[in-house]
Amino acid sequence: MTIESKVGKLSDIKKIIKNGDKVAIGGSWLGSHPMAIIREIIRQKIKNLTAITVVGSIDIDLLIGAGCLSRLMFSFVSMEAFGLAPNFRRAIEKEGLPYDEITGLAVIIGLEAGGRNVPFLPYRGPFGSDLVKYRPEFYKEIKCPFTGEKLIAAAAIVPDVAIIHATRADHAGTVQIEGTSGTDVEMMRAARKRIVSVEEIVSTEEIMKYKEKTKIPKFQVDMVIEAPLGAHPCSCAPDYVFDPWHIMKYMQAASSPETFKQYLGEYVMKPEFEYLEAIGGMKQATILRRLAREVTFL
Amino acid sequence: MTIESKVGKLSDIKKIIKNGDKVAIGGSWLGSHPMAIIREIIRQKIKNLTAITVVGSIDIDLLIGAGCLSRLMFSFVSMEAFGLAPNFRRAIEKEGLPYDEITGLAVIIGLEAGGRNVPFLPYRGPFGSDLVKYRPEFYKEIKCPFTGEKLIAAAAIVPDVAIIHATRADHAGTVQIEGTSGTDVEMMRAARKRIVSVEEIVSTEEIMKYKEKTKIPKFQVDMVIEAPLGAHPCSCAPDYVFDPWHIMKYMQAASSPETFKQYLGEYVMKPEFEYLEAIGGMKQATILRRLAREVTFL
Amino acid sequence: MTQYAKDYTVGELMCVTLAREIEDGDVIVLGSFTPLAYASYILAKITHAPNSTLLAYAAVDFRPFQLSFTRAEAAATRGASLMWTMLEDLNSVHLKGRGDVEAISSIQADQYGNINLSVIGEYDKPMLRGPGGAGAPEVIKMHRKMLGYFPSHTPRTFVPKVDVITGTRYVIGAKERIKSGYRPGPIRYITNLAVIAKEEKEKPFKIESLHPGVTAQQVVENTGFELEVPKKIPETEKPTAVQVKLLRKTVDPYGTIEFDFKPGKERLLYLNDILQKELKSIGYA
Amino acid sequence: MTQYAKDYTVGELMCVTLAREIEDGDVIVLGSFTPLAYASYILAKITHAPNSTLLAYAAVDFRPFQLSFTRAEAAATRGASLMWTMLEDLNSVHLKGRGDVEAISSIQADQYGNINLSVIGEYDKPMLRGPGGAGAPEVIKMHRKMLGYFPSHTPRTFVPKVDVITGTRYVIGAKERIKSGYRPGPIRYITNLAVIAKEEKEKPFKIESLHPGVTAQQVVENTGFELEVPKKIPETEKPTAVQVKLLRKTVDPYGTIEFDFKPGKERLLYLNDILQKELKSIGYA
Repeated sequence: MTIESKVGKLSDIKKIIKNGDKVAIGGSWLGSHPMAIIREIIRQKIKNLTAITVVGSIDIDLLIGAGCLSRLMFSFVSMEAFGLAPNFRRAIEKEGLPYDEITGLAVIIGLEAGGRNVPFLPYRGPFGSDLVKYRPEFYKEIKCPFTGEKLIAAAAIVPDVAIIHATRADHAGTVQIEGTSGTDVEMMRAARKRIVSVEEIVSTEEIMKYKEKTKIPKFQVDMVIEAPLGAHPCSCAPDYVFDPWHIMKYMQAASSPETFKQYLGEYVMKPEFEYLEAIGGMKQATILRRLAREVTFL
Repeated sequence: MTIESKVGKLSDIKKIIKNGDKVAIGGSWLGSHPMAIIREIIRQKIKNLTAITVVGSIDIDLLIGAGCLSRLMFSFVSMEAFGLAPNFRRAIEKEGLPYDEITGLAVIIGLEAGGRNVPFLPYRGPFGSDLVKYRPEFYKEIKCPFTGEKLIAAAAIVPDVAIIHATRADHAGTVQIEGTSGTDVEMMRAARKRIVSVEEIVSTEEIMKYKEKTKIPKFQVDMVIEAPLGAHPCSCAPDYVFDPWHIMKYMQAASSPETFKQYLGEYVMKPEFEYLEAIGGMKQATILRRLAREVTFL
Repeated sequence: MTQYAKDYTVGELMCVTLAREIEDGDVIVLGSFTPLAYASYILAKITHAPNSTLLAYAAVDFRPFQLSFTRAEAAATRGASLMWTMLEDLNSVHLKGRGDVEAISSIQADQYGNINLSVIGEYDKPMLRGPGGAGAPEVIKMHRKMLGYFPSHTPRTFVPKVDVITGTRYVIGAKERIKSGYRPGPIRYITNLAVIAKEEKEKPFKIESLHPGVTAQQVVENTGFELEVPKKIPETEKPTAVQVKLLRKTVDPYGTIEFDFKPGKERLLYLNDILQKELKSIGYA
Repeated sequence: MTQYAKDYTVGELMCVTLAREIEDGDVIVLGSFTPLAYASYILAKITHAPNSTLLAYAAVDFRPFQLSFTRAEAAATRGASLMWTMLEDLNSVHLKGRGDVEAISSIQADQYGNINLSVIGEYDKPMLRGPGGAGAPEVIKMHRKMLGYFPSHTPRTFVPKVDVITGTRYVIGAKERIKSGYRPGPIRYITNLAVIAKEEKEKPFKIESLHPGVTAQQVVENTGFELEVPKKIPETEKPTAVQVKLLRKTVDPYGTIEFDFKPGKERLLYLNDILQKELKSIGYA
């Protein structure tokens, strides 16, 4: 008997992600989004996806701009200090992209419920928020059967696929996350299928050496893909920071559909290693890693 | 402004644990029970406690034998391969100790609910178990407001105090657990006050060096006590194994109330460092640590 | 051709039979420290199920280790790929029914798939207070297979109706299980006499195999409830020579799996003997 | 006697005013990367609140660090005492209302304690689609204090009624908060003009202090809802010389807190300038 390997290539993602799937996308703010997989989805022209994010940024904006989404579930999408997300705004303000804006804790607790195989979980939810009124299929008032207290039930969220980017994994799919984990772990528990891109694939011995860094057991992973700098232009803490120079370029490009199309051609519609060259190659990678190391404590 | 220290002595526990309190006791099976604190509770003659355990053993048996409990909540109490817990059996079979036998997941989820400040959480509970019938104050059937599905609501558990034993902590109360954590983390979240005994108190720098081992933030800890071998005769993995020789002696002693009284005098009713000498001092400690290191992988 | 062992104990037979229940890739929950079950899983992991995941204490997906009486927890912890709390365990495995197997034992088991780990006698005035069920009341319903092992197959253990239902399989037939969101799988008990199993709510436990030298009549007499007794009952597959050698030399050199089969007083002596060997292994005896 | 700074920017004044809201021992939630708020918390932590706990990204209780535009996440991660997922964060802090403060900003805020981060215009046909509220709709109710900071105090921001209630304080008065299981605390907004606060559901926001040189009239004119205007309004306490020096030399040498105050085009230039300094700090410019 042999040990099964779950290592795949970026081009293999279409074995798992299908047109029309509900895809939960890991990472948060400008951190640890699975950007190499996002770019591959665009290259493969996988369409009609419903994206699920808690705190999204360029991951969502790219997918929207490339026309991969037919629906979006989010609690927050923003380019942070760089401004609002241009394609996201345009698609909603001008093109009527259907979406479910769900409060942040309801998304997290909804994913938790999905992972626990219960149709809902109660909490002291966002009473008074209009979002509760607008999306009754995600919120219901419920009475505690012990105390009679009024709570909000958040509906379970069960993605077809979860995609995340992490620090490292072994061939069997045991995943370590050193930095910002967002809701990655909860997405992996809730989803039916899971793909993880990692900075590096290592031996199981290496995993065991720092087992406290392991966040996801192998039986919650279907495919592992090595993708160094795979979160770029987002950060993968504490290894590298987000790339502000590229994000400024992106903001410029995404300001109109025409320039965005050029951006896709120039950066996305080419093999991933060519992307890494296009954004500055080894030198840029070195700068982003160096910045992440040179921090000053007070 | 100065950094607050939460370091206390064993004798300080009575500042936090009061007669009549509901006390959640950490550890599981024969592992990581806060035995030094348990012995101190007996020394201090703190009484009428309600103990809450998921998977208890000698911690519960000692407290019952010493007359500290007026009620017990548990899902499992056993001396594992050494047999059933003698004082536990005697107290229930002969002396009518009141107790709530709650299924394991209901205790864990009840503590989770306590920590989340909700009066209940739903799950696919122990349908068909008589325990649900016997203790309706802990279980209610509930219908999912989205799907109509029938689930079981587990009632929140909010201990007055949680006591656990852990690997190390800093002065501020940041706690690392290297081995079996049982429901320690969940108890600490749910309880109103918390005491942690640790194998060693270290600097905050030491904590940060292996931050992935940290399981409890300082704001969830009210007192930290250094108690080396503080889980004895239980294990504190991976540092030392349980002490089978002492447990055999205990089983013998606990077989009758008279011999158990002798045991208390001989081992418990003396300062903790004298207890450590009585059980074999440095030599026994060395053996138990050595056994924990000498494991053979296949 | 498979070469079966000529010499094996009933403990070894049960251990190997349990190991054969493990399929490659299974998520295996170890629960309380029960040497026989631990030995089974480790044997499976180093032979036909290398992709299985072992869970014990806080340790996840740990390397298989040599069994000893004192060191299972330390070995699982040191060899783990991941550590989690009980809540993370629930969130990752149990609540979703992702566990495949966890062999339980109980004071009583009955024809309906109920087990009793609570009390013998009346609940409020018991003759014997048992340990309680820990998570079994919830998880035996959720695991793919409900496995039990019973070192002593008697009518006192296998009763028509347990005194207290600590836990129960609840949903039994394959169709019902799928409908309820659980994976289908049998209730299967491995005893010192035979293997009995139940796959439908309406049908009784059936004798699936008889251990070498045991008759159906013996099993029926030692079972307190009705059994389906097929005309032809296969013999339980014997341990192979390789399996027995692995158990004795590699997996369990201290002989911990025999512990459960020793009666009362002998047990303590046997344990002292094991512990003496453990001390010797670290140079302290 | 306290020596106040003679020279400070409105950003520095807001930053220090926010820092003064922090009490020693507080659990501080940092949320999105907003330089001004980050600088406030770090300033508080290295001065009067050393026992506070900082939470940002996955990092818990991290060492205070020198702010830069690119490195907040890396620094928080490297200096953390503990790392957790969003669910662990909820289970440890938010669901129980254990957080003391988290300064939020929003597109609109109204007299009822509602905030809008969703859309301007109609929800289904918006003029402007905002970022959304992330966890704010739930947690601003739970935090001890609901703090907000607004670099631009105008009637477009402070409206009578927000277009969409993304989130709301929900329970406002001290008594009601205690009854609902939350700790009492005000809604307090720090703007470029003043500090305004609301402590009772039935009472309007009140001008608590006016920044040096600002009149009550100015604040009233720039607020789209009714304000309580006390006869005597204190001046907002100025930053001390020490605080300003700490901000400029130690906490924020790149000047990231001014970022929010730069208009449109200037912003990009300012950012380029900061980034150039960051490159220089690692020898790449």
